[in-house]
Amino acid sequence: MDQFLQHLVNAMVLGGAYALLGIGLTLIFGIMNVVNFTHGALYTFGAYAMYLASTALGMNFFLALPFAIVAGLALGALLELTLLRPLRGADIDTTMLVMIGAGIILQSGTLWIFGGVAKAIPSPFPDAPLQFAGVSISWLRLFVLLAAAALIALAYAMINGTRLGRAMRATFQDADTAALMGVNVRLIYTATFALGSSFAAAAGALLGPVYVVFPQMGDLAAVKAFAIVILGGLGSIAGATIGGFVLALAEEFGAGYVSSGYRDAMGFLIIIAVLLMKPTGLFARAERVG
Amino acid sequence: EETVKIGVNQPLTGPFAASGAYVVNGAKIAADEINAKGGVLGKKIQLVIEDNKSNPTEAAAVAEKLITSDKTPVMMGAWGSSLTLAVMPKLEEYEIPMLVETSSSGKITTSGNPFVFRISPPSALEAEMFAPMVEKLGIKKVDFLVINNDWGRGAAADFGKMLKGKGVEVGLTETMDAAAQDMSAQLAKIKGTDADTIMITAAVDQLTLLFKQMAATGVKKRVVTTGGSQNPDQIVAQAGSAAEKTMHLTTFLPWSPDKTPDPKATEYFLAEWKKRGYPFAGTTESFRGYDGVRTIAAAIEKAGSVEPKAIQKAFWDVELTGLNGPIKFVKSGPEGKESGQSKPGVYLIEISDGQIAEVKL
Amino acid sequence: MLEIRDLECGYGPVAALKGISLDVGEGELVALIGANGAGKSTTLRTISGLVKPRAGTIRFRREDIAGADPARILSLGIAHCPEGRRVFPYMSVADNLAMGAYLRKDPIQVREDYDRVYSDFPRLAERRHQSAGTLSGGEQQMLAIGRALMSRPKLVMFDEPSLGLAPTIVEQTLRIIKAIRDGGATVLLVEQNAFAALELCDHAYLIETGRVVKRGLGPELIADPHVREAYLGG
Amino acid sequence: MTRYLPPVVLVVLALLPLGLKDPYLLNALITGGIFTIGAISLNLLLGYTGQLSLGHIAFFGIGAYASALTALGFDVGLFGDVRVIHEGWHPFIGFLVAIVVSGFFGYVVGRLSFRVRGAYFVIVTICFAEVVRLVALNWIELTQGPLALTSIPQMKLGFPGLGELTLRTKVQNYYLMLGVATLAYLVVARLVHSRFGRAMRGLKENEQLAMSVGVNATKTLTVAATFSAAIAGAAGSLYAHYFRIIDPDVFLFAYTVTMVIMVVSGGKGALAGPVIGGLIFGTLPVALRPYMAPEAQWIVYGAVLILILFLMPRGIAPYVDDWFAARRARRAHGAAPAAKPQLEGQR
Amino acid sequence: MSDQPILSVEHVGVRFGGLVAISDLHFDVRPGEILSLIGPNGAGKTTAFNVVTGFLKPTTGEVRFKGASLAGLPPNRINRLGLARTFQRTSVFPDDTVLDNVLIGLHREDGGASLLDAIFNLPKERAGEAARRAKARELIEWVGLSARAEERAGSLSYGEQRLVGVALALATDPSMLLLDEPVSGMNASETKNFVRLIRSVRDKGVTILLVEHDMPMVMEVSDRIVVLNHGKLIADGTPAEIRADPAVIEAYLGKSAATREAEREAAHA
Ligand SMILES: Nc1ncnc2c1ncn2[C@@H]1O[C@H](COP(=O)(O)OP(=O)(O)OP(=O)(O)O)[C@@H](O)[C@H]1O
Ligand SMILES: Nc1ncnc2c1ncn2[C@@H]1O[C@H](COP(=O)(O)OP(=O)(O)OP(=O)(O)O)[C@@H](O)[C@H]1O
Ligand SMILES: [Mg+2]
Ligand SMILES: [Mg+2]
Repeated sequence: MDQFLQHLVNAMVLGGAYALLGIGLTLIFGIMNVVNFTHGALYTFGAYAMYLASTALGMNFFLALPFAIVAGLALGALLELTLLRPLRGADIDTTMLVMIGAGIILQSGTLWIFGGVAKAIPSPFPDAPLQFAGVSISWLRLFVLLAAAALIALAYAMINGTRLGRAMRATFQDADTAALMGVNVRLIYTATFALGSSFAAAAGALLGPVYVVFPQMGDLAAVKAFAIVILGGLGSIAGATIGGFVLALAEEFGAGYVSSGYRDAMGFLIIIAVLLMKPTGLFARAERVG
Repeated sequence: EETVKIGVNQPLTGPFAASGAYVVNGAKIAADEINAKGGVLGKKIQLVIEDNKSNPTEAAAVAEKLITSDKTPVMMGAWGSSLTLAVMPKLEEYEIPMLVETSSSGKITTSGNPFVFRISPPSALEAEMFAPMVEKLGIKKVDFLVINNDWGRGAAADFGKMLKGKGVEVGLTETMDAAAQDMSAQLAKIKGTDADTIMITAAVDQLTLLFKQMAATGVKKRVVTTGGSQNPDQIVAQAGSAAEKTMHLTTFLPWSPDKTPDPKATEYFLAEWKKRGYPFAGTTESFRGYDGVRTIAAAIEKAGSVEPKAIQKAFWDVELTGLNGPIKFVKSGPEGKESGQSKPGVYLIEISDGQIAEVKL
Repeated sequence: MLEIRDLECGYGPVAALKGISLDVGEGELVALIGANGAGKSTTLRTISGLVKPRAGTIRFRREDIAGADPARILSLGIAHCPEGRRVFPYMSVADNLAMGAYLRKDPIQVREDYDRVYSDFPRLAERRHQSAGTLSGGEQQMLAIGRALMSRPKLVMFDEPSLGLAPTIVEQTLRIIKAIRDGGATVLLVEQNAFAALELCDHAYLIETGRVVKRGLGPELIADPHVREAYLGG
Repeated sequence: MTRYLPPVVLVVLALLPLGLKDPYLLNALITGGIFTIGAISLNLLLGYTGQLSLGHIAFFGIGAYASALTALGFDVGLFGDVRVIHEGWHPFIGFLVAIVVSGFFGYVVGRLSFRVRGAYFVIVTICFAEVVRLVALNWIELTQGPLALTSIPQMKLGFPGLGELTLRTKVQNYYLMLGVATLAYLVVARLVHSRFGRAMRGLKENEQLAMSVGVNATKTLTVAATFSAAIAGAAGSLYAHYFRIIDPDVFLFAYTVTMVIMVVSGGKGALAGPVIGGLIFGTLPVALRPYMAPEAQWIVYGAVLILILFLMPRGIAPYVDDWFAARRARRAHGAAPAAKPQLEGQR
Repeated sequence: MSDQPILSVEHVGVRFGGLVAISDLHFDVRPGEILSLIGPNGAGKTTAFNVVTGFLKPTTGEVRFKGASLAGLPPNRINRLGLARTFQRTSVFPDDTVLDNVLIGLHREDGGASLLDAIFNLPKERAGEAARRAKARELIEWVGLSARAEERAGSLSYGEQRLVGVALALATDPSMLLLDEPVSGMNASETKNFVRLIRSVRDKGVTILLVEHDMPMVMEVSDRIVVLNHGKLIADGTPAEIRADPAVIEAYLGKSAATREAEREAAHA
């Protein structure tokens, strides 16, 4: 029973982080329709920004976090302006490949600058975990869960409740018509990509201190982010959130009660199963024929 | 000016980039040291360093390039077992010997490739060296947590066999993906067993994460890590108090140079390492590159020529004291096609109050 | 109000407009008629900035707007209800209407306009939370018309508004268009239902293969034998 | 003109080993060629049905394992006391088995996953590849897991008794690769130019409309997936017998990315696309190696990729086509200035 | 004309969540007739088409074609039975030329060639291909798009794309054709041509079910009309009966339209 609860708590913490990762991607992949292969690199970037801010720049942990998020926003905007804007209207596979190229460059650049050795980000929380009912959870992870929850709520409110969010959705459903409504379509493109990037960076900045920071840390994160977005249904913030938790639960309990060698396979099998039963993810958009 | 070329096939990009770079840096120190003393056979050593991108296909391609384009008569490589195994058919094809500095898969020296000479211990050897310590530590029951590749799986199998032979109970064998960052599920499972010791095989980054996550999930058991890629200093720096009282089987003791088999060489190496501005933490990885090149140089010297055939033969006669003990190859694998395996020293160290010290039993 | 001279544009190597000139006076209702592929939609798209002109001028209240950004053109007061009911499929009816009022900063009047659209098209009121993409063809068309009106334009361009609408709703739509003109706004109308358009308009242009071939008052064109033959079905 | 290009390229490639004695370059060409075959197979799915398989390496890897295990033999326990024991067979049979087994998996994946399209299909394929990799990693009795399958025999051609040829040299392996690549190219070419290819294009552009005119979506996509997987399996078999060692790393995601890069940069949906992309991105790493640090090589690799797509967003092959078309048009105009004016309207 | 209906819609109901799009819809189409299905926007006409052609599963009821139930058949199978449709929303294969569009429609005309014939490009396949091309040209000529055959379908104007849609549906050689607002976006003259086209299709023995809001056209071309309102059948009869039906005038035609309609009819006569 203790063990079961411990698995559950672990899954909740992990799920929060996964959700955050998924939300950033659902903006870019789900709403903008860009298969963003830099998502992992942006996650890594957020972690390194956090590392730099809290070591080289000597910032306080709670100051370094927004710094890293803003840095992710800036890098996202830069990527959109230089790489995606000139290719607007190009095929989805073309932009995907450009993002693959950018991802390769970012990762190799990180390796070149920082070397391959993993870095640790100091955390201000006590090492000793919080214990209750035979279950332990570290303070840092608790903080990550809360911060992730706050960011998720923010994203949800922004996309579903504001004029900007509405303009975003409109633009990626029909850019020409959105322009006819007076939307500054170029700005929306840049803003959406930057926002999605900042969420990836936020995930990296939050998880950097939990884990360690190294150039390839984004690879697995990116694959999982894609899986989460798909599981929840494209473009849905709520879907990405739930998808994140579902994946975390599947992995945690798969590893705990089936076999740790197949830990990742559990997550993937769940995804295959869900998609076979509900081919448009958990939160499908309404469609019609004719 | 004519040089003696040594091919170095290491992962400089991709997931293993950090380790590969350390090995290369160690190799460079050795080459410079030898060259400063006049080189081998009166010629300077030239390292031809190539990146295998942590990818087996590339590792084979790199070997091909080193052998055919650069005409290196002998090589060192290729860090991971997958990478080394991928290179091995090339060695047979072109009849070029290779010194294996890091890989631990048993297959490397048992598959009948007479061009392979290994200075790193396969896990069976490591287990054998650890055997006498088992009782002294009072180990009764062990769970394994290993990386899911040949290295981790091999370690779990070989150590498990040794422990069972000594009457120690073996509990769970949990695995984790090489890229995994979150091992909380495995730890929650291990936390619930009655084993007194966890034996872990993983590289330093994952160990750091594991120790932090063990502290967070409240796992409090004896920890012994194996595999020689632990890099205890990095662990101390990054895992902090979470790494307290963890024990590590290592093949090199840079923390107490005076206790190494060749203190003078160790000190020289450490000083040079520091002079070049590399982090101290890298020494437990890089010393293998250093020893590897010194071993190759010794073989060339013995061979008296830079003919691959002669060098291959000469490897069998090499005898030198490496930073972690005597390097001397014994035969391993099917008769007539034996590979060479050297038996390095294995030490148990413990992290205590942020300090690293050898465990005296 | 709107003055277009020698407008040329195209898609890639294809020339769609080969020199269009037309005038729309303040408060007028002007119709464009022509065969499939003549370039009517392209003319509207060029005015609203979706297609960049290759040559020629477009003046709106003396200001040159040729090649300007769609958002800027809208902010000057030109709304465009595009052909083929381009609604935002994954947004609700209400959100689609809200997009029509995107640039407006007068929430109280916007609310009034919502109510007006809903009373013009009661079907939309029933379906305000339905995803626009699942509406029937005609319902989508109503939504597109309503959305164009949400910006309170000075000049509104309709591209085949009666497309796919039931006869009663067509009439309703034509009434609305007339009411807009009567309310002081200007209308530029593209209609395949040429008879209705010509009856309704102040004057009309006939476009064939990218050129204006005729201009005249509605009844004049209805009487024109060529027009009767080619567009009114003889 | 473009009609004569493929045979010309083939002749050049066939003559290449005569002038090229450097085994390292030959090795690079063989490996690049093997992955190009994979890319040709991927193009069938991505370029013609519009379905991106980001798990394509699974079929390649399955082919490699199937072929290697057929040639090496194995002994595995299934459930209970049931054991399957297989003695090693002729490697060429392995090659055929690889095609069949991979094709079968392609069929199954196609049947199951074409319920989902677009992005959802992408993820299902990624997941499939991951699951297969984990099986290869953990089913140690069959695959030896991470310990790798070693000593895979070299490919042999011919019939027992009638004289056999073991492909030992690079040149021999090169011609084998070239032969299989040519076959793969031809099969794909015929398939996409037939009415099946039309059905595929229809599905890619407008699925509902295609179904309404009688296109059987599941069947068409499954046929495409089966052929695509079978060709990828053939490539995997070549890989196994050329490298003579495989481990679960053959399922590296990076290899799929390499194939996607070859297809899209060369021009998806163009037959020559993956070949052009394969030639560029198969040889680029080799060309860069001598000149710069490893990290810089990757950066240049990424930059070249971006540059190609900035200049030619549809990939290289369509631009080459356009160029020839434009030249033909210009010539036609030059010869007969009054020739069809509506030609101008063509893109 | 035999009495056996070619298509019968039997008590079909469709719901989307809480919304009833069609309830208990019931009508027959006789072979060789032109039947129009009319009704206000959102009455459920397109939904009915979707049910008949297999794109939607009805919540209740079933559809029979030539006596056989269509329940559970996917759209492509239904098409093969000889039932073709066009879409209300413009629908073409935008990146292919007009000719290739029609060729896609003809993809089932195999001329006896199999997948293997195709892969090895055997004579059967080549003969089949030549036949397909000839037929495609014929169809394009028929709908009047010959001049644009080599153009990308996506670059055609709205009205032209609708004609491509018709050619595509005809390419599958149907015995019954369902047209969803085929003349929307065409002017009166173009509509007239189209009526001629429909008639010639019918004269080849193809039964036609038409949805259209262009009343003059519907009245002119239909043999019979059924009227749908709020998902229910409210009238069924000849054009003259429907035009005079007060329920239909109330729900659909509108009073003024009806009178204008009558006037114009008188003027034409
Ligand atoms: N996106 C496009 N790409 C290429 N050519 C186009 C495009 N859109 C329109 N055209 C071409 O421009 C010409 C004019 O088209 P336009 O849509 O303006 O016609 P229209 O008069 O509105 O016709 P309709 O009554 O059928 O809507 C046509 O020849 C059409 O083929
Ligand atoms: N997928 C769906 N989800 C929800 N509601 C739907 C869906 N499809 C259709 N509807 C609703 O069902 C009703 C019938 O739609 P349908 O498209 O059949 O109308 P129609 O008679 O073709 O109208 P029109 O003449 O405007 O094309 C409409 O009110 C529509 O909003
Ligand atoms: Mg138009
Ligand atoms: Mg409809």
